[in-house]
Amino acid sequence: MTVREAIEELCADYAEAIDDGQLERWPGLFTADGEYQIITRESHDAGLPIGILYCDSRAMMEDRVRALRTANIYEPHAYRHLLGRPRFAPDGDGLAVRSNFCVFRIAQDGDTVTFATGRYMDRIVSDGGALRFRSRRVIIDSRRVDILLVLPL
Amino acid sequence: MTVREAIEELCADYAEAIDDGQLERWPGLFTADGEYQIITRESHDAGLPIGILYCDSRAMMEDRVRALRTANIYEPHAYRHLLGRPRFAPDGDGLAVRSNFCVFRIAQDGDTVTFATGRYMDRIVSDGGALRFRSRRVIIDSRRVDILLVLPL
Amino acid sequence: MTVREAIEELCADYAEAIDDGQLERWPGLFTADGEYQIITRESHDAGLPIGILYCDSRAMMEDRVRALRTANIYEPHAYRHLLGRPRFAPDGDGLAVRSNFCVFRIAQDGDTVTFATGRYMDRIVSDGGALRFRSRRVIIDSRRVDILLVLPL
Amino acid sequence: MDVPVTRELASDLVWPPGGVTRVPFRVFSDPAIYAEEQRRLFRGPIWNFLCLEIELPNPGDWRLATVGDVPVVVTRDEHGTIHAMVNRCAHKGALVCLQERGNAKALTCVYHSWSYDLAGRLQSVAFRHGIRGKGGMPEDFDAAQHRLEPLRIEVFSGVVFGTFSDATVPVEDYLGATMARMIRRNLGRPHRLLGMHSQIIHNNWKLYAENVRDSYHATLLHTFYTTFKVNRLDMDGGMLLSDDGRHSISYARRGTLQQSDEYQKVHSAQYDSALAAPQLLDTWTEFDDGITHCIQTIFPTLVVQLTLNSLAVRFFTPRGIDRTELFWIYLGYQDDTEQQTRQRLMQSNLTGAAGLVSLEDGCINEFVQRGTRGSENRNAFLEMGGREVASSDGSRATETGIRGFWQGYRELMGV
Amino acid sequence: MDVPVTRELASDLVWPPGGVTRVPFRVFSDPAIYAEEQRRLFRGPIWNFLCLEIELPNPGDWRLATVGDVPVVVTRDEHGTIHAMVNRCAHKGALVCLQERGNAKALTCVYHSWSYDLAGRLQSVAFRHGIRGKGGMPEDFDAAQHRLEPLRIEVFSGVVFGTFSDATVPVEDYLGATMARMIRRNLGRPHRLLGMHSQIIHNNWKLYAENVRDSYHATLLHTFYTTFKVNRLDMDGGMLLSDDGRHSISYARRGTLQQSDEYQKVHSAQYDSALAAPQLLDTWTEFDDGITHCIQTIFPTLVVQLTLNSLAVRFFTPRGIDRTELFWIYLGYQDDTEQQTRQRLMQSNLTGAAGLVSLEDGCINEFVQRGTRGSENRNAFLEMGGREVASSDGSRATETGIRGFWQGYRELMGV
Amino acid sequence: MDVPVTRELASDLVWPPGGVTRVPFRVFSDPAIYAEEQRRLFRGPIWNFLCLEIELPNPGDWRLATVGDVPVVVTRDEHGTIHAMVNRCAHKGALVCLQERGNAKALTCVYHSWSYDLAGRLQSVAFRHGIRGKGGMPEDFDAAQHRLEPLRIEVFSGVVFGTFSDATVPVEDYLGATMARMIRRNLGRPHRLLGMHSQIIHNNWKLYAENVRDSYHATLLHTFYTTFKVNRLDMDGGMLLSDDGRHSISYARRGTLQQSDEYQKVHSAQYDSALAAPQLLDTWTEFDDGITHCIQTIFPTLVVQLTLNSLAVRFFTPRGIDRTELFWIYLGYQDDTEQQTRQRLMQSNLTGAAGLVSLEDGCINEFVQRGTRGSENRNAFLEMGGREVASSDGSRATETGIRGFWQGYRELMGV
Ligand code: FES
Ligand code: FES
Ligand code: FES
Ligand SMILES: [Fe+3]
Ligand SMILES: [Fe+3]
Ligand SMILES: [Fe+3]
Repeated sequence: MTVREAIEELCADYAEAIDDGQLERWPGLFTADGEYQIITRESHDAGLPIGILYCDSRAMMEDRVRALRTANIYEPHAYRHLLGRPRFAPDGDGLAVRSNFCVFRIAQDGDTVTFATGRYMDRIVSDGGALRFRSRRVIIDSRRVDILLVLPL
Repeated sequence: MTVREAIEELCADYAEAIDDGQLERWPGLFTADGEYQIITRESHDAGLPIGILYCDSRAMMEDRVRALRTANIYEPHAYRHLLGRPRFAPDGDGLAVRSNFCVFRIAQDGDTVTFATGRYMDRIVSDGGALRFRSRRVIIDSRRVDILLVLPL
Repeated sequence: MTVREAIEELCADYAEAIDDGQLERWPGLFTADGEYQIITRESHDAGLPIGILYCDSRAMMEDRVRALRTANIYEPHAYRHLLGRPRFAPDGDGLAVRSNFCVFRIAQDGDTVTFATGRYMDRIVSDGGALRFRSRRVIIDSRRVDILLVLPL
Repeated sequence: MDVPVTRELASDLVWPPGGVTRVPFRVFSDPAIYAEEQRRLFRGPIWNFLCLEIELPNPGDWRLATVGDVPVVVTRDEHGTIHAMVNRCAHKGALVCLQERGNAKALTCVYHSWSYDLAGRLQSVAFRHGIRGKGGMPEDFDAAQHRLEPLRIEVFSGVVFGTFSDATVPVEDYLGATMARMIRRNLGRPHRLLGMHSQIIHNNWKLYAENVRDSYHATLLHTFYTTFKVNRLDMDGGMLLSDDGRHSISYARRGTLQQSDEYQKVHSAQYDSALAAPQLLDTWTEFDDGITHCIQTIFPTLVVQLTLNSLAVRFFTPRGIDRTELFWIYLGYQDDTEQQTRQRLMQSNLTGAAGLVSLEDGCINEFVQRGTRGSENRNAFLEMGGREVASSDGSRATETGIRGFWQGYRELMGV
Repeated sequence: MDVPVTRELASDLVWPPGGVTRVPFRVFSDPAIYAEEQRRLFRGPIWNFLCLEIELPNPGDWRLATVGDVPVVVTRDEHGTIHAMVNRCAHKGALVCLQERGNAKALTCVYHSWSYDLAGRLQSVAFRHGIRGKGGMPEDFDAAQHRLEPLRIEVFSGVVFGTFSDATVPVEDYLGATMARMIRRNLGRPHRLLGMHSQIIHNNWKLYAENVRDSYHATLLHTFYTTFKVNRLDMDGGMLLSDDGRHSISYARRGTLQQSDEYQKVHSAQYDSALAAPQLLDTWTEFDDGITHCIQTIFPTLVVQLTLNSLAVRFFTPRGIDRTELFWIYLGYQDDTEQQTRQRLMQSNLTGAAGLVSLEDGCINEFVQRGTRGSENRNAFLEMGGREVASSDGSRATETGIRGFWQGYRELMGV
Repeated sequence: MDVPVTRELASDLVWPPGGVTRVPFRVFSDPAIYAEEQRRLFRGPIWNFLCLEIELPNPGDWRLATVGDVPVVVTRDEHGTIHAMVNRCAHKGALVCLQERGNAKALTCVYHSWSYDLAGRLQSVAFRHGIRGKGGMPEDFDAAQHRLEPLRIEVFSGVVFGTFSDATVPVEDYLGATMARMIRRNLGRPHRLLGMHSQIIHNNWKLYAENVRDSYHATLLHTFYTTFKVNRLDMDGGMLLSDDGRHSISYARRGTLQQSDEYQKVHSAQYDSALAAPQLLDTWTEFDDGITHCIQTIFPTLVVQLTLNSLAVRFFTPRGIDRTELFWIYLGYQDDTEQQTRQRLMQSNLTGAAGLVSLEDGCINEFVQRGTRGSENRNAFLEMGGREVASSDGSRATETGIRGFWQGYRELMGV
């Protein structure tokens, strides 16, 4: 499998885990010290530190999943990801990868909306034989979120 | 051409045939005993047998095309497919393939809606030198259809 | 890099230049005598010469960019492209390439709409070592444009 | 979309001369009339379809439903009794049940944890006595005064009906003998769910209510019927109406086709193609009355059909003045063989959102919605089959079923 | 979106002092006024643009159109005569023609196969006599009483106009001599279709009606004009109005530019860049009157333009109170050379949804729609060029064309 | 969406018996009431949040804002003075400023280049004297009569407030001593912007106004609070109201938890899990009053919060009758250490659109909007904590804050 294929597999697997509701698989796609942030393009461009969601470790992502399974209250819904072609370049011990995305949100009554569009800015490293995200920065194009954000993008 | 490329070609050709309105080409992308079903994710997950549309053979797909050309009445419209990356694994004498999709519907007045999102669950086999669908199961994320469904997804 | 990869890189780079607002990079992706036209599917199918926007050279594209930077007035907005898989065949001294696209438009208040769907019909040639568009014909599925069209699709 | 209840403009609606043979197009687009329907019709003395009993097999099962604009939840309590109530918390009005289906010992509102039993009676109020004596409800708070607004329900042949009105007569009287008999014929035996989906159609709900009572259009619009001789008006068949005209049965006997000349004029009969895959129409006789096609409407928004071997319940509900959601619920009988289930699957291709003989109904009512725009003060003309509201045995070239619907509508709306 | 016809609230609209120099912003956002316009204005004594005659070259050709909210179909019958009628079946109101364009011997409604000739006269009713004597229409059914609601039409210089009112004067009188002359100049010769597309603009239709009559904004908002000297107010030019003020012509002579100081104050004249691809503006002289830029408006929703060599017809129609669809129809003359067609293609870059000197109009009217939100009881101020409604030869620094529009609007709406 | 100003139907709103302990659901869905609010409330004697002073650091800076439906622009002029005015050109009503933020010497409308100084005074009118003496404004045109409609503004602790009414008392009096003190505590020190985003919630704006004053729901709906003991009603805390009841402070002292039995009944306290990444809740004491959780509401649409170390301003504004935009503005103090900024970043996970203890508010108000559909003539029941409008020291098991909101609302709306 070429590097490109390995990257595309990781990105597709990430989307599949979320779209299928296998959220427990999500933190495992990051390194233990993996970072995850969702931020608006406006704040990203302004260099502001606070976005919409921030995890500084896989453990924090696991807390997120546990919270949304047990504590948080919201109407059932699912995502469907469509991903653009990743573009990548070597970066230190890993790869700097960028790709476009669109996430549709499907409500239980079937209502489907374009929930988020934007780009992923990733650092991907080889971690115990597999590629994993050391950091995934989700830069959404819109300044606003419809209703709420509880499932990772 | 690698297996991946052959699969992606087949999936792209399938979308192109429908988006260009060359529906007569559609049944030919299946084996003679090919199966085609459109079903909601809700019914699929519940294991219910009846979805929205079911064809148990290429002949039945040909009847569908003939019906929509000659018998059925609806306002002219077209689709535009965007496809996700297929993921596949060997499965018996063929391949089990899965991919995400989004279908936009464009009405004659230009009104464009996200008509369907979901995933294809396919069985693809080599049939007379070419890859063909032995079965394509279209699992749409929404429980509902806007207006009607007459062109295949 | 295979021909397919080179084509996909060019198409991805084209989208990235526009989505990132680096419009000055856009004309450079065409040959000096490059053609660019945006036209509705309805007019394209009817073989009408006039579409929505036409440039017969890189210079004309540069005028467009200068006009939208200095002369034209509109509310700030951005695009996000999602591209389908290019399909290509040799064509004279170059390649005839076709791909589907969807462009989302994000307004400054965050409002996100499916601005355009359709297909690119390209002639791509090798020009000074790099692949460039000798012509890109943007055939949009809808007969209508929401608000206005100022950024290239 | 919001429908203000404050506009009493419906009162200025004057029905045109001609009674039920005329319908002012305005009734399909005036928000004031829509709001009035919510109060007078859907909350009035009628039975609304809520769900099927088989959707609530176990104690504690609940399911969401809708009556006009009103969100409803249907439950089966620990004793097996079915209840229905407005899905609106007695405290501040939040939806109490959030999922389409569920099972619970009690219904607890997520906002402030007020909890109700499966009959909708308020059981507990969080912090009712405050915390360590501070805060909480006033001394005179009476839990009995606060419950989920109940609907009266009745289960008939496995169909759960609900009403807001005390004046509504029992379901069997509401249906009348003829209608009750046909429902028993089709749904009286133990049935099971084979599939379901819905459609959003872009028209006022009453246009679909007309459409399903319109035996005149069936073989003209749905040309697949005609072409493949699934159902034609020159088969022996007819339209049966309940005494009050509100409900109807359109039926046909496929065995009795005698081609009539009238069809030579009809576009949809101009060609005759054979199916490459005839298995679509493989059928077996389920009932000895020879009826192979039967579509029954129950006022206002329920349809029960057995077309060939395709057994289904349809329910439609307003989603705004020019939007309607149409639900298709496919059924079989519990003693069906695998082969029979497969044939129901094959024939499900005939109906539903992609149905070879039903997909046109997804757009035809929108065509009326759009065709009448800007003509709100013009009227529809409904004299096919005469001007009466009465059963039309032997012929379905009639609009008697539609006239019957408007007769009922006008009685309830007082127009 | 539905516009109920039942709200007579427009009657409470009181025009502010100042007559046509003031416009209450409320007229752009009040649904009651919108509904009133449908009746009094679009169905009133005016000529509505329907389509171009070249769109109906052959007998049997038909094309959809819209008059306010009303769907219309325009046909050419077997004798070559053009007809227009509401695209609303006389039976139950369905759209009769479904495709934008078509060709047929008769118009048949898909719902119940009622069939009309190309003039809209009812020809046949399916199952009129029932089947084998059962069902069908009452004996006294009179087909002559049922037809597609007709519009009166007139073709002028290849433009098909339609009206609902018997009181509308002939098109030539409606236009007046000046307007008629200019239409003949631009469209009188055989022309052909070079392209078309439309734009959805998010504003009330009247804001665009103002915009196209606003010779004041052209060189200030569309700075490309100024920068590249395509058109400036210091060229010899003016605004011509019809006697009733409803129609207008804004014209300029490019050959006559004498730069005036006023422009030094105008942002849009602050820089002056040259085109890297000057072929955009290669022109040839088509008429010997020296007019190189001419935009003509015909009340209420038609525009005919010849800017340099870009010949086009614009038509806009309401799609709800705050949505308008704007159609661009690009034309050439049948005797154009290939080179001339190519120059029209190049100059088409100036106008349309992506037009270098028109794209701003896609958003500017929305800016007014949004800017006036919450200020419905404030007024626009229209005193540029005085307070009169009269031609302004020699200067386009005037709002006389806009005042003329409102003069006509108020006459028709009775406000 | 357009809200006609012509419907005086709000006048038919009769408040139910029970005063502020009852709220007719209709106020959340009646367009006539929405329109009335624009006039009586948002343009009435109240202080509306416009922006933060730190968003306008330099002379010439401007920023868009919104007061109800009215678009507003806030500027800092060359002397450093802040101004606010309606973003509606005095000419024809176009938006004058198009970008969210900008810097300029003057505000120039793009439509016809009318230009205003940073205080909104009209400075120049393009072609006022026409061109070479032709066209232009009438002689008696008086620029002083035309300006951008101003709002009175006041800056308090770095918050820019604006009002349309001359009757509005000074901000400090509007707030009252208690509210003013808490704002000074949290925003009185130099602060800086750390981040911002917004949420579209699908409910009437007043449901969120209730929600943020609802100390009763916090620990029941937001179970993360309870589970991880961030904030519970059995901590020492209370609800402070301003004398007029319109503003409120809900506060708690985390250090003082004594678990009370009441929680054993509450679902949200049924389990107790530990965080795998406890750094989320690492805090330091910022103030010596021991208050670790404080949410302050300023009538009608402002919230200031300091939860643990998460400092933020929330502002919500109507976007139609059943849509509201909620803005989250995250702040720190200018003298924060890097470590402190990082902890604010970590704790920002608690609030906002994805907040572990706030995301439920994104949907709960929509649940009320939908739950009350078709029940517009029913009422909410607000007797938790009694029937009075008064501070509730020591307990937050009360709806006194919500009653206070409705008291203010009724005064302003005259219902
Ligand atoms: S709204 Fe249900 S408990 Fe408060
Ligand atoms: S509606 Fe046209 S034929 Fe019945
Ligand atoms: S609307 Fe602002 S200058 Fe004319
Ligand atoms: Fe039908
Ligand atoms: Fe213009
Ligand atoms: Fe909350």
